[in-house]
Amino acid sequence: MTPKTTPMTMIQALRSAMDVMLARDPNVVVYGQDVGFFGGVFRCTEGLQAKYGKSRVFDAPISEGGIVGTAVGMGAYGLRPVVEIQFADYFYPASDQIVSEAARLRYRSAGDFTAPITIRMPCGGGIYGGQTHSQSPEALFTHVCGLRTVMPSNPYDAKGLLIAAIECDDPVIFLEPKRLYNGPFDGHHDKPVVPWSKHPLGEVPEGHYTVPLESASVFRPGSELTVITYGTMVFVSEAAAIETGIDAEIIDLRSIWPLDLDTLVNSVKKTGRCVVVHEATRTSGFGAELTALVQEHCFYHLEAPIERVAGWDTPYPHAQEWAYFPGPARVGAAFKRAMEK
Amino acid sequence: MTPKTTPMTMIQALRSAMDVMLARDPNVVVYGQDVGFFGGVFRCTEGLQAKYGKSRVFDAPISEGGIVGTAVGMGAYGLRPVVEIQFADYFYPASDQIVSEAARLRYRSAGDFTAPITIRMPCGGGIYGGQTHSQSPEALFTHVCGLRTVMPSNPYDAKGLLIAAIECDDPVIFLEPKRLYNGPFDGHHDKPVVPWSKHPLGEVPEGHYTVPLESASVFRPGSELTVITYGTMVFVSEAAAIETGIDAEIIDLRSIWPLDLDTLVNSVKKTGRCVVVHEATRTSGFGAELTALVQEHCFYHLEAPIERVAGWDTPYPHAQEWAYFPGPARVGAAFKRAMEK
Amino acid sequence: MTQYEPLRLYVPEPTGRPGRHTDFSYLHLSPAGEVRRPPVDTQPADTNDLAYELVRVLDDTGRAVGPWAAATDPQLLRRGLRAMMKTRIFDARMLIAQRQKKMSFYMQCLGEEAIAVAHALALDSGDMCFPTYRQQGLLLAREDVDMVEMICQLLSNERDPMKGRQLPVMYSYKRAGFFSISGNLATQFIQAVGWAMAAAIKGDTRIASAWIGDGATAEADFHTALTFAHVYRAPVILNVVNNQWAISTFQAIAGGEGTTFAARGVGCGIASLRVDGNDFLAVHAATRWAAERARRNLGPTLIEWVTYRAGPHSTSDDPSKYRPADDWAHFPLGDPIARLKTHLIAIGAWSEQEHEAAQKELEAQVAAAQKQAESYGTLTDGHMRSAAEMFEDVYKDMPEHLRRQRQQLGV
Amino acid sequence: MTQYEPLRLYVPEPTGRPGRHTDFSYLHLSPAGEVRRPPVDTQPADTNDLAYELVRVLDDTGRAVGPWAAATDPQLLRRGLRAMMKTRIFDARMLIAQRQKKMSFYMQCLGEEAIAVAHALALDSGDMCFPTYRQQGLLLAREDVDMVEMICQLLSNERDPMKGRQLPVMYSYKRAGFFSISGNLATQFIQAVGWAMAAAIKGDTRIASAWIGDGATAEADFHTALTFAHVYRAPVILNVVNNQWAISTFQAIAGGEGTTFAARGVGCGIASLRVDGNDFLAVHAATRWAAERARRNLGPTLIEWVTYRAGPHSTSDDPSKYRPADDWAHFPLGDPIARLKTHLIAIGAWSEQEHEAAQKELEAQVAAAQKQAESYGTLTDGHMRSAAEMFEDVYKDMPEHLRRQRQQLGV
Ligand SMILES: Cc1ncc(C[n+]2csc(CCOP(=O)(O)OP(=O)(O)O)c2C)c(N)n1
Ligand SMILES: Cc1ncc(C[n+]2csc(CCOP(=O)(O)OP(=O)(O)O)c2C)c(N)n1
Ligand SMILES: [Mg+2]
Ligand SMILES: [Mg+2]
Repeated sequence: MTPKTTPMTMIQALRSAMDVMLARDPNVVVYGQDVGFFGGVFRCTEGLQAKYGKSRVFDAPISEGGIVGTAVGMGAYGLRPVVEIQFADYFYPASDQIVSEAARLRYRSAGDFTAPITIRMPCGGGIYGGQTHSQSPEALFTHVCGLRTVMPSNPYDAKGLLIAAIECDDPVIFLEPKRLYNGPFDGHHDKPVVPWSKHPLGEVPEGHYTVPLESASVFRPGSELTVITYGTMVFVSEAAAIETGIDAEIIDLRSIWPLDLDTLVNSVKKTGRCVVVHEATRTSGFGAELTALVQEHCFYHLEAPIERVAGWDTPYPHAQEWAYFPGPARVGAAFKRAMEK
Repeated sequence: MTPKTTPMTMIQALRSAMDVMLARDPNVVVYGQDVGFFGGVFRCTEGLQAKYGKSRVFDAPISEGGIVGTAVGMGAYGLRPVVEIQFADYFYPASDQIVSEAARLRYRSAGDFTAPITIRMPCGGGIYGGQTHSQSPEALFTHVCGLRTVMPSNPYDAKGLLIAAIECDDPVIFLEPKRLYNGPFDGHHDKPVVPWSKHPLGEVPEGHYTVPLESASVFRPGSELTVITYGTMVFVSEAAAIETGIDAEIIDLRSIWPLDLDTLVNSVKKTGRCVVVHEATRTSGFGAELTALVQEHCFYHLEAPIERVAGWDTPYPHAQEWAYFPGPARVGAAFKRAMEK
Repeated sequence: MTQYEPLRLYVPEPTGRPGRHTDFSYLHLSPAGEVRRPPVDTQPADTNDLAYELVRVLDDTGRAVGPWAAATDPQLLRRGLRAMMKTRIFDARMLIAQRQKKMSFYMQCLGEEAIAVAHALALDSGDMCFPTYRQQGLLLAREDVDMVEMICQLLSNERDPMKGRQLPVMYSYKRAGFFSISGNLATQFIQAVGWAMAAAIKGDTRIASAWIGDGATAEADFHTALTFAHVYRAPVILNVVNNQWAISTFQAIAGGEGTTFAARGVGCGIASLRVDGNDFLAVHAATRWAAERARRNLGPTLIEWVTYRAGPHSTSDDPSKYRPADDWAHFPLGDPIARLKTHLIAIGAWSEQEHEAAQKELEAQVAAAQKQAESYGTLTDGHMRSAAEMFEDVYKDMPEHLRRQRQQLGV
Repeated sequence: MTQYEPLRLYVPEPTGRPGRHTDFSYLHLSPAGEVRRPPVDTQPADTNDLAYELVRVLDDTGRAVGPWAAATDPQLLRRGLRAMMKTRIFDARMLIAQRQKKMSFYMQCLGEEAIAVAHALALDSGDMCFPTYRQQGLLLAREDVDMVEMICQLLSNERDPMKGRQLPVMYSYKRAGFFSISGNLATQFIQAVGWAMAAAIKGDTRIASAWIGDGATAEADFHTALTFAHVYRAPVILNVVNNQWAISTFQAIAGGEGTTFAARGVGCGIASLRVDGNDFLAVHAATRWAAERARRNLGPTLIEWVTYRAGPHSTSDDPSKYRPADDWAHFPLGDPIARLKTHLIAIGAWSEQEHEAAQKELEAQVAAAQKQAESYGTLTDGHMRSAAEMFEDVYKDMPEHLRRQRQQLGV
């Protein structure tokens, strides 16, 4: 019997994941700034406090360090806290607790204590949020061993990955591309927003299911070119493929690190050409690691240099947002360069 | 007339740089944990408080965030603070002030305010310091636009780069490989330590001079293979070159980011082979960016995949330190792999 | 087996919620005029009582009473009243402009105008404020900041002094003693201490003034600021604006229950005051006291300003979801503009007619500024700073890689 | 032109430096027995006086006096004395082993033994401590922690329970209520609050105890811990060990001048005590009081333990460079072991002979444990955990890339 599905936005899918896990596991708690009574500034936790009570779902002081620090302590106790950082741009005060503590606790104590925590954070631009409501800091987390970094691109994956993250015994950084909350945004900011209800990946099972960590999805099969990407850029890459007419195979990493290397290596070996796309700043972005991995594993199959398309190496500007954002035109141009050589 | 030089350890060279700048520029101030009366746990600031007084050189509370935060404020006022983070492993509490503030202040205020600050931090392992006294976090800084990241490998460069950093109007992260403080360590931890007084780069001019930022040095010319590296790994790579007999050209980046791209691109175009070496954890380390840059700029010159040698993707262990450290054997093996194919 | 009950998690709640009135007795108000005014060289630990009381000057009838009532020039008070009115008018118009999509975002300071305005008038020019996004009054109280320029930033148009890079309300006016506002909460609090330390290192006479909201006091930089200010006796005023809310979060979640934000200062060895932030005269007097301490090398002062965030947090917020819709109407410290107006009329330095005339004049002023600013473009009409400028000011000099990227963008 | 003198930067200094005696009057001691003992359900704000006084039980003649002097079982006191002696002997031997290069590093707690030991004996098993590197007394006071295992970690040998991954003194003993020690200061302070919140969420009866040094209170996590503990009334004891020094840095640089670390707690709405940390009875009584508050859902208690770091910071430190060499000899709160010994002898529950015998017995015990541990290897003799283990425990299950790296290393 196939499970019952409902059309959900990404916000509803994330909420549903937390709802399922709060109901299934008494050790799951959810907290963060404004997540309690109000239900979060993006409304991801709306209704959960009323349903599960104030000691399972509650507001936290404006202290990302305190939120993650208490989560580490709760994890050490045996809970599975799911905390929200209001915007990924605000994780920095929690860096020490994330990097020096959550990520290393199992290792340094030889497994005596662990930190099975999930840290949710909306990321990415495209909402005129300026430099402090638009960042995509995933690369920083991938340099920290012990962390898992995940970024879904659609409601189905969002729910399945969030449940997998909550059930995972490692600390998981769960990045949510906020521009995808309400629909599959393809980078054409001047066109009307398409809602998730119009997209097959907006059909989400109601109960418990997981999308396993470390598994990429071939979002769009193709033969001429491999595109490795994640988050919002999945849809932008799709638009670029359609607009350029290039038969690109688009791989949605879903788990950024540790990742599903085989899927991407197999694809590049098949196509011989590769474009890496992300919204984050280019230099030392995760595209650098992807480029390095591909050239290490597929060197003799590559027919052209691997192209990187990314945000410019500047803070995310406010007014020039769309000149900053790596939209379909820039991505498409890279596809063409990768095909020309 | 050539300037008078003196043999100096790296510690003496760094101290000399601060001494020169404290004397030349009344806006230079030096502070950090234990740097005042005591002169720093590595003694880099010894004698400076006695010479320049307590309001130019002073102890700070154990708060990396406060140290960098006050430095940003002092920079906005017009000073040039030079602050010490006792170990690079402890910069995390200052992340928000470094990333969101120092790096972005000029941009977000359109130049109205700037943060001309220098943040010194000893980095790297090899002293049985375990996971919290051994880290090399440079990659994290290179992903943050607005920052400059610098790492000297010898006393001459250390002084010249530190003066350049202090005089620079941008915020500079100044990483000091502590294993090089007293001598050019080549990774053979079981051999006696060679002091800087026995090395030509331990001859340091007494007065003011700079090593320009964004300039790499060809540490060892060669024709068969290009090694791109920095810090301690410069000497480890040299040892590997000698031991393997491979005529490797070793490039010491000195400025990690922004970097001197031409020097490395020219070298790789010449040799056709490239190994990137750093002590930091491999995944999303700066080696990833270097690999990506080289394959982007030298794709058609490359005769073999670019090899990366780096610390393993684990925290820096204590007892297994030398199994973790990418010593001459591991580096040499990569040289051979790069030559074989 | 155990003699103890199970432990329970306590989670604070406001007394009022949509459909349920707030019981404001939690505020612990002191009657106007009753709190002592110690000499400026008082010992920090001796201000403990002041951290729990509430310094107030204006009583319910608009009279200035008690030891904090200074003989303030009515001219200055009239200036203050006009600046508060201007601020409120400015906010109201910009809100409308945001709804008309001329700008992406706006944040008003409705109900909190006295704090920034009276503070600005009590500082010297040359002093440096490190504000949050809710101290536009610091700028609007000054004669030397052009409203047209401010609105150009709000509209992100081609004359935006921040070159389009910042959110609308994140001003920077070094020449007007107004530090660049950060989107990351609290960071400015410790930077202000650094600026003040720099002034002390250089033997300057200018002081710093740091700003933070009740909610943001939970951030690390609040603590580091108190620590560094105390240790080095930095010449800085540490302002905590307790407007009872941090977006949807009541101030008890930031730690306001059973204690005060001012009490944090005393614990850290900093002289501290808790002051009625809707009382223009109290704000002015307390700021003067703190500034005097700073200038006399007596060290920092922390001031908790008790007020109420009358409007939504920002144009993205809807407070009716989490608090009584008419909460402000019941807030016991009232409206700062109405209170100063009553006082000025009571002392014969103002009249209803003058008030009405000022209101009209200021409305016209703001409208004219807006009109002029809009002639340089708005967010949506494409008249914005060029994309090429996006690559500038990342570094002092543009490095090679940014030149290449600019070229790639083709601008 | 200006009426003000130039500003000056104030930088605190200790009164004593090498060659110059310390004036310890800065400590503000209360006479033994003089500080009141409020009921456990006292309001946090009402503990303000206690945050500036010093709770002491043992007077100069070794008598237990005042309201904090509980009728403590002499058996427990003898146990405490022996545990303190064992701790001191353990430290002394390990110091020598470090000088012999059998281990890379060591940190002793000389002079501070009473705090961890009496605390451990006042807690229940199941309670969880979040210690710093200077609370080895918490482990050594217990019967259920094997010294041999501890020394194996110190020696980084093949039986090191931390598998060689941690610095010698960074123990982890979940089963003994001892959280994994971090090299990054202060992080454990907020984690303890999280653990306590978890206990409250689950309706547990176990409480948490958080530890931090005077120096590390300047870190953010001290502040976040106080904030979260206060807001959620977490069942946690917040211990600040003020041993006057943070490596070379005097406690005034951490903010101890003109105030106390206990006073921070009161400001944050937390019941706070300042206690003689070298007085075993005072430590035991204060811990009991705080634990009782936590267990009765009355919320957190902050305790500043006043003591002195008698030894170097670590084996990498030389305190004669920054403080008088004989400073400890003049420290007015004396030596915790000598003081408890005097008391026990005074009440007839101990004698010089018993003391000498205990000393010998404990020395033999520690020596035997060391010998056994050394038989499993030392840092330098190569008997260490395998390099393959280096790749384990990064994640619960080893991901592909770590398998590849382990393979590359050829282990
Ligand atoms: C580090 C950080 N965390 C979270 C936010 C999101 N945020 C913006 S304003 C705000 C509430 C601040 O409340 P308060 O400090 O009381 O100031 P007020 O808005 O009441 O003036 C929050 C949570 C942020 N900007 N920065
Ligand atoms: C985040 C961080 N910053 C700096 C250090 C270096 N460090 C280790 S111990 C120490 C002094 C701590 O002093 P205190 O907190 O008073 O504890 P004590 O050593 O006196 O017990 C310092 C600065 C560190 N370990 N972590
Ligand atoms: Mg507020
Ligand atoms: Mg100490």
